[in-house]
Amino acid sequence: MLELYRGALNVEEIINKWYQLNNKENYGGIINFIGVVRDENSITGLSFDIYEPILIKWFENWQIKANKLNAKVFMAHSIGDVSLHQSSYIATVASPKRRIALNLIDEFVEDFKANAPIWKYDLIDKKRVYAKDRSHKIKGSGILS
Amino acid sequence: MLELYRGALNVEEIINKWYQLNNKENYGGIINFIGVVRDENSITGLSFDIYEPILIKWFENWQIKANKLNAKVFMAHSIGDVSLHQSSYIATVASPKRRIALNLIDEFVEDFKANAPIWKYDLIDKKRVYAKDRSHKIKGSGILS
Amino acid sequence: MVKIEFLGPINRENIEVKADNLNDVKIILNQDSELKEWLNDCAVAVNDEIVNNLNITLKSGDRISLLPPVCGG
Amino acid sequence: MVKIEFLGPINRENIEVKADNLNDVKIILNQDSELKEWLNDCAVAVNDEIVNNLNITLKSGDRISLLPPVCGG
Repeated sequence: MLELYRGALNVEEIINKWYQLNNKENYGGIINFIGVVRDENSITGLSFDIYEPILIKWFENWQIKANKLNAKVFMAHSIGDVSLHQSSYIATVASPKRRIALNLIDEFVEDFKANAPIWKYDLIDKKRVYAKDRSHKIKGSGILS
Repeated sequence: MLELYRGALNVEEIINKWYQLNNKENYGGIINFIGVVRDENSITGLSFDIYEPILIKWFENWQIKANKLNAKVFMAHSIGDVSLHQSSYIATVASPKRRIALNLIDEFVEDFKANAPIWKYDLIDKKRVYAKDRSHKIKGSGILS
Repeated sequence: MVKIEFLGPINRENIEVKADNLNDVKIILNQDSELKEWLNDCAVAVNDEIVNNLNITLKSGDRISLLPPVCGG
Repeated sequence: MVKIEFLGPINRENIEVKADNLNDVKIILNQDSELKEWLNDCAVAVNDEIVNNLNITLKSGDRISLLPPVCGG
């Protein structure tokens, strides 16, 4: 399940909804990663652009990979502005086995950071400043240069 | 924070309470591991004994270890009987950094499984059957044999 | 004609160009000095599939997307 | 006298024995054939600190705990 929201995520609602789905399906280990906007670098928040068609494909490939391990992945992300101390990102994995859940959450979050087509901007003086220094080139970048 | 409850955990309440604590403290990555009782081996549930004095020391050592990384650990566990599809165990880490949070949840949950003084019983025909096959000898076991 | 879209912070309107393959696209985009700075950092998708080399034949109506460095979460 | 407690599934009442060190405890517990079966699998704590060897002097009132294999979660 991939859910995109305008603005900050309602963490309680999303986490609890997914937990209700997962505990009934006999998963033994459920892990939530919650990303929260930190107060740093004098920002007033973050802002996000998402290219949905490629994000959806990226996520579907992950769901196939998880299903082969009898597991599931879930993700929620914000579009647009998110204030300090609010959440912009939740990733959840559910698996019958603890060890598989721990491996999957790590790989899923790291691959998300490296390859999901989402662009981050710092909000400074009400302007969006592309967070270039913290951004990662997608695999295969540079073929047109 | 270490919380022990008689019977199943109220997952929503615990997760949401800890999330409220953590997002205000400028943690960027918060990870919850939720352990749920699976319907398997014809059990009607699980049951737990805990030896609190050593569990508290084990947990305090982990809190010191996490603090050195500017992180925090939280844990909730059930004492006594927990039915199928209910939660008996929640571990949470909060860290400014994603990578540290992912490492910590893995190490914390694995060390918990290996060394926390908690004993598990299958509930079968209303009897408690020690889950010996799934249990792990604590480091240093056997010195009296 | 193929459509080229510039995603995220590149902040440019889509354009339509005549190109038979990705190498043609490369030549066209390198003529724009402002765009040229982005090319080394951008991944490329054809009809929403990310591609890893230039040996891709294009047909009219294909959609090429440039994806600058990402940072979700 | 020192107190010995049997945790979790060992399911035995605490006992008090006379012992100057952990080796004395070892000799005493090995005399009970039912307990003997647990000893290879059990960790040992003295006053709630897990110990890794028998070179521990005991004083009157010390509390020794036997911890069988664990499985939290």
